[in-house]
Amino acid sequence: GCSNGNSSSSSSGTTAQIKLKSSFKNSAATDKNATKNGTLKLAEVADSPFQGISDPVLASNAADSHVFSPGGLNNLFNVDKNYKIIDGGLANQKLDRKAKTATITIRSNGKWSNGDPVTAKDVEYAYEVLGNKESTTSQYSSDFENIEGMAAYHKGTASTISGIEMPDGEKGKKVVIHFKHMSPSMKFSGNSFIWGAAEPYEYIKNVPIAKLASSEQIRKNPIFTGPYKLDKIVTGESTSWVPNKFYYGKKAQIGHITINVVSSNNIVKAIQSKKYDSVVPSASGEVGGTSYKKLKNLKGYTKVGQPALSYSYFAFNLGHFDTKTGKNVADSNKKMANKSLRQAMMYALNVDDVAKKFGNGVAWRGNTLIPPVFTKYYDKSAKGYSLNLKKANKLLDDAGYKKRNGSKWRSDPKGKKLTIYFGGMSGNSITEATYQDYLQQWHKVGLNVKLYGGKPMEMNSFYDLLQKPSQNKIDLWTAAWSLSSEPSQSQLYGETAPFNMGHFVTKKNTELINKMNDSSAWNDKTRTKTFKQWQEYMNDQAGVVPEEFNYVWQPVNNRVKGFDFSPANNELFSDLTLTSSKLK
Amino acid sequence: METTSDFLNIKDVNTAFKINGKYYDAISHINLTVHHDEILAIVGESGCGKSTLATTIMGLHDPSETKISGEIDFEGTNLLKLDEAGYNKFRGAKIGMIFQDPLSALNPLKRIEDQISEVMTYHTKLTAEQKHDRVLELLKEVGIVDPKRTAHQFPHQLSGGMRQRVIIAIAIACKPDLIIADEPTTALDVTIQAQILDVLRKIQSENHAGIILITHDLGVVAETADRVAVMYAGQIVEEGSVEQIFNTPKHPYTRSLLRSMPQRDNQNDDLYVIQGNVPSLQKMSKIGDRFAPRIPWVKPEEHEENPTMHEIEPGHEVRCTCYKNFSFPDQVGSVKA
Amino acid sequence: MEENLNKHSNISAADLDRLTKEASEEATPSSAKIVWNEFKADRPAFIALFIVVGFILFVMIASLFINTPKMMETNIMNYNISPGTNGYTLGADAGGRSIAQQLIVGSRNSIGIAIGLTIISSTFGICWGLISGYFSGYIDWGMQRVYDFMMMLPMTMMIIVLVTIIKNYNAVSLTLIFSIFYWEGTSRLIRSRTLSESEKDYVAASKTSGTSSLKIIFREIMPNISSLIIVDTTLSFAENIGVETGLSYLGFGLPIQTPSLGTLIANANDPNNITEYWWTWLPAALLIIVLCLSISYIGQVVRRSADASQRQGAAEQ
Amino acid sequence: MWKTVLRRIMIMIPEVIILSLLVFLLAKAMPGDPFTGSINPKSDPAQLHHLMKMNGLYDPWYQQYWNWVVHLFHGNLGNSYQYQEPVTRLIGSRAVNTIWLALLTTVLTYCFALPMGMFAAKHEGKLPDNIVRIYTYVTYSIPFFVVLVIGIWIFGYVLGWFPTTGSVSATANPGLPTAGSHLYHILLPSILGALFGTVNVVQYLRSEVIDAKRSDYVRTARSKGVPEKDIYKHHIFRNSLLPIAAFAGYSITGLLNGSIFTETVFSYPGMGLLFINSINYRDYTVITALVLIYGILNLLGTLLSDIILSIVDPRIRIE
Amino acid sequence: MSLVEIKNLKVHYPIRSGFWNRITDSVKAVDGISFNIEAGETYGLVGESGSGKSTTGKSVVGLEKITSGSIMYQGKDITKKINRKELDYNHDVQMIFQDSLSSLNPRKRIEDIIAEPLRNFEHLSKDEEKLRVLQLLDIVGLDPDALYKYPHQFSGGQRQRIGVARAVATNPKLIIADEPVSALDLSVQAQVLNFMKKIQREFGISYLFISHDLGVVRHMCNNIAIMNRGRLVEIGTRDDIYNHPVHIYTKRLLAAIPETSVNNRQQHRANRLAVEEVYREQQDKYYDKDGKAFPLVPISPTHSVALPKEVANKIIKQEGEVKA
Ligand SMILES: Nc1ncnc2c1ncn2[C@@H]1O[C@H](COP(=O)(O)OP(=O)(O)OP(=O)(O)O)[C@@H](O)[C@H]1O
Ligand SMILES: Nc1ncnc2c1ncn2[C@@H]1O[C@H](COP(=O)(O)OP(=O)(O)OP(=O)(O)O)[C@@H](O)[C@H]1O
Ligand SMILES: [Mg+2]
Ligand SMILES: [Mg+2]
Repeated sequence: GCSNGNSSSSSSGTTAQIKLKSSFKNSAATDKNATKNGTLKLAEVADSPFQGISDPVLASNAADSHVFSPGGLNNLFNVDKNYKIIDGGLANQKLDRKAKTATITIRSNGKWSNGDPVTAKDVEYAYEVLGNKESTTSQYSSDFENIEGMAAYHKGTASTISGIEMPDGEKGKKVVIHFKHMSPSMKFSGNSFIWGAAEPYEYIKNVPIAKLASSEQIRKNPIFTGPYKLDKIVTGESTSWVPNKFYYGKKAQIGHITINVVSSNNIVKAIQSKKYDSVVPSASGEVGGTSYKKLKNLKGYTKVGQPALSYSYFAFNLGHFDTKTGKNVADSNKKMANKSLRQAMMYALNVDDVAKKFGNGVAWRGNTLIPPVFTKYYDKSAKGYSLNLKKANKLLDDAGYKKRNGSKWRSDPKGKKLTIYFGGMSGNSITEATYQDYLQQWHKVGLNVKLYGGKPMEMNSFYDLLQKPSQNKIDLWTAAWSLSSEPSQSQLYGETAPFNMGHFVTKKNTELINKMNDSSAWNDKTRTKTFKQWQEYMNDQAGVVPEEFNYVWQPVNNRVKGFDFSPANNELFSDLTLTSSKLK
Repeated sequence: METTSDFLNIKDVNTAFKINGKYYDAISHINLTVHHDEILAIVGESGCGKSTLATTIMGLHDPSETKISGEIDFEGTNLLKLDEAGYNKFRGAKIGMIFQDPLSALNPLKRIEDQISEVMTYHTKLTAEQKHDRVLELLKEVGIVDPKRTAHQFPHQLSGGMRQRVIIAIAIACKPDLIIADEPTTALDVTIQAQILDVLRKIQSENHAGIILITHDLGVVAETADRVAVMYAGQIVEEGSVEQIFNTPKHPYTRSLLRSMPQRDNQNDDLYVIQGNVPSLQKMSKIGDRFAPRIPWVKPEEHEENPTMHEIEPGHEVRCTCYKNFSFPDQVGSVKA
Repeated sequence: MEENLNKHSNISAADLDRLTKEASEEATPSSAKIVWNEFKADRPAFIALFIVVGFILFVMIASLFINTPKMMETNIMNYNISPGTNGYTLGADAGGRSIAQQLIVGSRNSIGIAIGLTIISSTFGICWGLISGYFSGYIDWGMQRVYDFMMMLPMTMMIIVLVTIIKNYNAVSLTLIFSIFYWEGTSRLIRSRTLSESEKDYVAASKTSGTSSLKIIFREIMPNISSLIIVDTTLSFAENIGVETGLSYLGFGLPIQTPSLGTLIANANDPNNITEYWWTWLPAALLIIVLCLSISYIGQVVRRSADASQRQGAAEQ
Repeated sequence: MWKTVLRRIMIMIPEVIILSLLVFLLAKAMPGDPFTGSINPKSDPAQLHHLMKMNGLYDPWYQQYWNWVVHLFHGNLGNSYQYQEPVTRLIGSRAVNTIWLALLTTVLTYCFALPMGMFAAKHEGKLPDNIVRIYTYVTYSIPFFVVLVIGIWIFGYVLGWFPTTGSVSATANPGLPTAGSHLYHILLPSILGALFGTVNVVQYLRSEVIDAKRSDYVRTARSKGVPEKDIYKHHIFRNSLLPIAAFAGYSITGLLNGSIFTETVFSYPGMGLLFINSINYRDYTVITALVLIYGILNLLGTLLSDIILSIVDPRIRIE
Repeated sequence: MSLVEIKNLKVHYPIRSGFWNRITDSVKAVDGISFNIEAGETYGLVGESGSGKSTTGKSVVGLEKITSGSIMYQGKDITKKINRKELDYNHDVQMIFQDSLSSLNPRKRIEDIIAEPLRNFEHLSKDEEKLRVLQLLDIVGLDPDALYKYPHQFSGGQRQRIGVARAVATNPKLIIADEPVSALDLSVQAQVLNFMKKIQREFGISYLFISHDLGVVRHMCNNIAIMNRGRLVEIGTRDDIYNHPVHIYTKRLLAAIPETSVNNRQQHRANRLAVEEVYREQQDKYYDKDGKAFPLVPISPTHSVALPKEVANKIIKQEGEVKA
């Protein structure tokens, strides 16, 4: 999944004020008849019609992966609660550090929903689609060139990927991938080296890869490997599903599942008027914190939730991107280069209050850059930045940011006027209210912070500006990331990461980030330690500071039984049954 | 059928319009009779109530905006007592009407044939075919050269004269006894005017209808009418045969009108000008001679207090007594204009 | 020439003052006065006029006493506070900002935009229509092609595209963008009336009197379509208030920091606000309705009085 | 007549070209690019650049425009960046929805407006007329989207009578049920749109009828002895309805404008909603195509009106 | 030298059609007419509706774009705009319109209406101008209190007199009167006609008097031109036209005038029908193949008729015989 960052999350205290379970173990008995003949109605919250690209390689939008989720998204691997790949899924994976290979073995009864077996070629073909020069995917990244021969294939100089081997032939069940070097992140789902899904080669082989995204096979009649198969699709609006009898795992029980797109403006009303059993279960969160307040007391629904993969953050503009070397460079003469200034600004904020007010308990102040969903790596003890005006003032005073010549505002240590431009994307009224609140807080410590352009920016313009190799218009901003289930930080804050839009680079940071994936990281304990160290370092440096964490939560109608959307549940859709034919 | 029986008797008719909540008489105390086989011309200046009289006979006034009193006796029926449906039995069937503006009087979106046959639909039991034949017949009767083609055309495709002929065709479609023609030729050229008047006269003699011809053109009256009623400010001031009116006009107004016409014999003289203006409805005096203000040199005592019609010879009636010693100032030479 | 006249006229220079005075005593009231009388006679219209003028004045004056940046500061503790509490007469919005104050400033902004838009688009549209209607030939042909083109433009879409292009647009640039598109209707109306007006003989008379084209257009023809202009302007004023609102609703109008009736109504974007926090949008919606109703009512009265004077003219002819 | 139509169409061509160039340039001038929105930690900016290059987005504008025009002549409006689908197909599927919505709205508009306008005019100045006039005042004054929002809230959510999203139910069986479901989905937005769209028609019809009532040909009809109700039927209504027919074409502009709001509120996947989405995603090809299509539809609307009018009115019938 | 000499004047209105909207045809509103207006005389232009009378009149004042031909005034062709400017032509030539209401700007007070030409041509002080307007009102017989009234507050005759006042304000040499009385009632018509004659006597103005009412024309004009389908069919003095009409069209027109002499109306009618009959029969003789009237041929010093040469010669001979 991905988020365009537009949904700046909203938020609460140092930790969540509520505790939600990730499952709803309904005590009512399953109504066999209702389950067999009934329809589970799910909503997909999206403000635009979904695009309808069922192929996970080509999809670029969360809505697509959501509306096709009952089909299982052709996922190869089962995971545990830390998103670590475990055996038991459609395929198992074995890493060989010495030989620098990953071996993927497909289970013998793995079948597509049209009855075709899942073959080695299906696994291999995913890489072909991904790396093809003509491919329209946006999922390809240079990380994949870690696979032998991928670079050549991507350039178009080779017609196959030499590093991917099918020892039992295309129809076999085994795939061996040869890497240039191995990374500990390969153990986790969502890493950027091993693609976690298969492509139905036989079914789509006649479609040129460039045309795949618009082909009938992908749009109209896609096939899947999951518990349900697609029954009908109304482009952009809805999908409906029936049990897939070829599914290798636990058999699906509900006769129909429908997924309808509902706009974010309407979702609360739609749930309140009991049009839907729930929203599509997902890790990125369908209903936000504001809705929680409105839905928490809704009769007939139970709330389930788990910490989100996403978080919002503040980032400072600290350097530029050198397009020649492809590296981020820190500039010591940037306005925000002073660490005390940055810390002071963070101490001046009342994120706790804001989160409490608007987060309704499902959002709270983030205390570190790794969100709590990564139970293993998350540094619970990190303090983060809570409101402390005194400290903020002191920091500023000590660093030489003083009010001079009777001015209302502090000037910089050299005595020059200091105006800081803050950037944020437009969103709902709460987003904007929050920005105003932040500005007020900064004004309280005497910092002349202004909203860049006088108002929140439209998303496109915002990223357009931030992605320039060098910009001096916005000094700090707030936005949000949705993380992959593999929490390596190199793509966000690494020295060469183009998404490191604040250009925060230090030796220590580079070192720590590299360490997250070097050979030492094969040892889970070491890796955990590295993560903790990095979090501590980042918090101290305040180059990028977390704003809020939040729960992914959703209301589930009480007629639904067996709902559990924790990552460790690999049979989410198969488990579901209904206890009555009507919504409760 | 040489009856001269009067089939239309208008007795003491008043029509008042509501203007700003008050009623004002547009025509007052009109008495008129129309006979078969005659053309009765009504002349008078613009605004004197000619059209009002016509539409009163046709019952075309909005009852909520007008007040009508008196009696219009048409072949034994008092038209003013009829309801809408009753009136419709007469309109189109027994009374036909011809309007002034031939373009706007025809429905622009209907073919000529439909507009003519419509009137037959309501008053005859003719079949569609018969109606079609009758339409062609009528068009021929009013002098249209190519009836077939014309029947199929729309009003805008016809010239003014042709349109007026079509309207006449509509008016005579059901052979009415009475045809009211309200300024049928004002919008037309002289040559066409002459033709239209010929058609009217022909129809009158063929159908033995009575025609009320409303006009302000004295020449038309002189050429066409059998009898003439001269109206001034809502009243009839003089009535008589054409000869009586043109040869021995009595009422000062009639005489003034005739004198103000450019004629062969006054080519180089100034024309006579009637002083003052026709009073507007609201300013019309209720009592006394309405024409008196325009002949100020006539002494008040020569006027009647409540002018009535005086029959001075058979069929020739004049309102008020002021006609008796009337002479124009320049002829007297004493009164300054 | 002068002797010529003097010879034939009994009036000499000495009589001038007396006669002028006599004439002015008999003078007919001007059309402005007729309209005013019409208003005085029509009570609801008078009330509507009173509401509109009074409201605009109130808003203009009251907003002077409101510190807008201060007003727009968030006070998150008063998030969506309901009317009547904490001294918020009309409650507060999600930012804890007083709705009442925003209404005042917002009305000023919205009315300002509407007035600006009306002035710019009407002035331009009227001139364009007059010129295009008066002149025939290539000028008119060219100007009509522009109409055709404008007619083709999908307005809302074009405005949205333009709004997204201009990075830091504000009330002024927004007004200008709107103006690009909203002159056309007025202009067409004016043109067709000008066309028929130009055919009247008084225009020919002016031409033969040696009056220049521009003078004929603006001094002769324009006063004759003034009632149309007034009516159209009032109606488009009412309409223009709605223009900005709709775009704000779609998210392409004024930024929230610049309160307007549009941004306030945009609160209704969220269905929850519709029911739960109705005070965030309903007063603005009602205000627009009342305002637009009043203005269009005034437009009707003006139209009627214009008609009446025509009727009066017709009756006396 | 067809000659005239053809000529009108020929005149349209330069207008469409100017519009296309204008829109193309404006779209390009918008900040951001089609891939700005898809940044997330997993996507590789290098790949995004690769995609940009592949799609020719780094070419100079005239090159891009030229390519676009060349493709256009092959009936190819390009690919949507967001939907990765040919624009023609994408818009085609949305256009169907918008057209149905517009069609029903138009039908309902006339269903509401005709009786209203005629009734009001027939009873000019009386109670029914005043009611209709108040109705038109009010609908004229309330912004359209407010009506939509209140409508969907009351009838969609509180009363639950109508669906609130989408164009068809996901579970409807093929055939009649699907068609029914489509109809059901556009009913509420159409009714709301129609309530709104009536204003112009009602006002126009009312004044037409009043004019017709006072016209000379109606007086002629009266003098023919045509009963009052037939006068209304054959003369007044007929004559005032004909010009109304031409409104259908002109109303296209209004419908298209309205579709942007209606589809947004009802999450109805038509062209209007597609436009708003495409704006947010900088989907140039779609934006350009939509503006162009709307422009051409506007043109065709006026053309249609003129044709209807010329067919219906013998006075301006083009020979 | 005549005051105005019109030579072979043509005014064609283009009809555009076809694919490229090109001029495919034209309405020949005025199709080659020539006549001269002498100073101080009233020249009558008569013809049925649509025959091109107004177009001719408008061309003479310069309101119409001329297709070809010339209109000479003081030795210059005033169909050219520069010459009009140079001569201050509109100062010397004015127009009175048929519809008095529409020719007076309803939004202007009488003072401004009458003063309009003064403001354009003579630069008077405010008082002078007012005095002049008052004098003009006096001349046309209106009270000074008309000064601040609007056109609709006057009767048709009064309005027409205001139109005249405006026309004479600049003391013009020629006034084009396009059906100045057709819209008026008899009594009012008389008033205006008298008045126009009076002005002419006093100021020595020439009129081009356009009308379709032959009675009025006879009353007003010394010289008359009969127009038919854009061409002249007969010109001559009043006597020539009314007493010795030659062209069939003229005869027909004259015969159609209703007579007020009731006593011989039968006779008049019979006469008219006879003329009508002749007209129907002989029509072709008087028009060429295209239905156009022939060029004018003088049959006496004052009298010209549109006839083929031979016919004209025959008539001239006959006349000569009669005289002899
Ligand atoms: N519907 C009406 N409401 C009020 N006044 C009316 C109405 N119809 C006519 N009048 C007035 O009644 C008077 C007589 O009008 P009418 O039309 O009968 O005159 P007319 O003799 O036919 O004049 P014209 O020769 O101009 O046709 C006029 O003063 C006119 O203004
Ligand atoms: N602007 C124009 N465009 C096209 N044709 C015109 C135009 N003006 C006049 N005509 C045509 O020119 C011819 C002469 O018109 P004109 O107005 O001169 O006639 P007229 O003799 O004054 O008629 P009337 O007695 O009706 O006033 C008519 O056939 C008319 O249709
Ligand atoms: Mg009349
Ligand atoms: Mg004319």
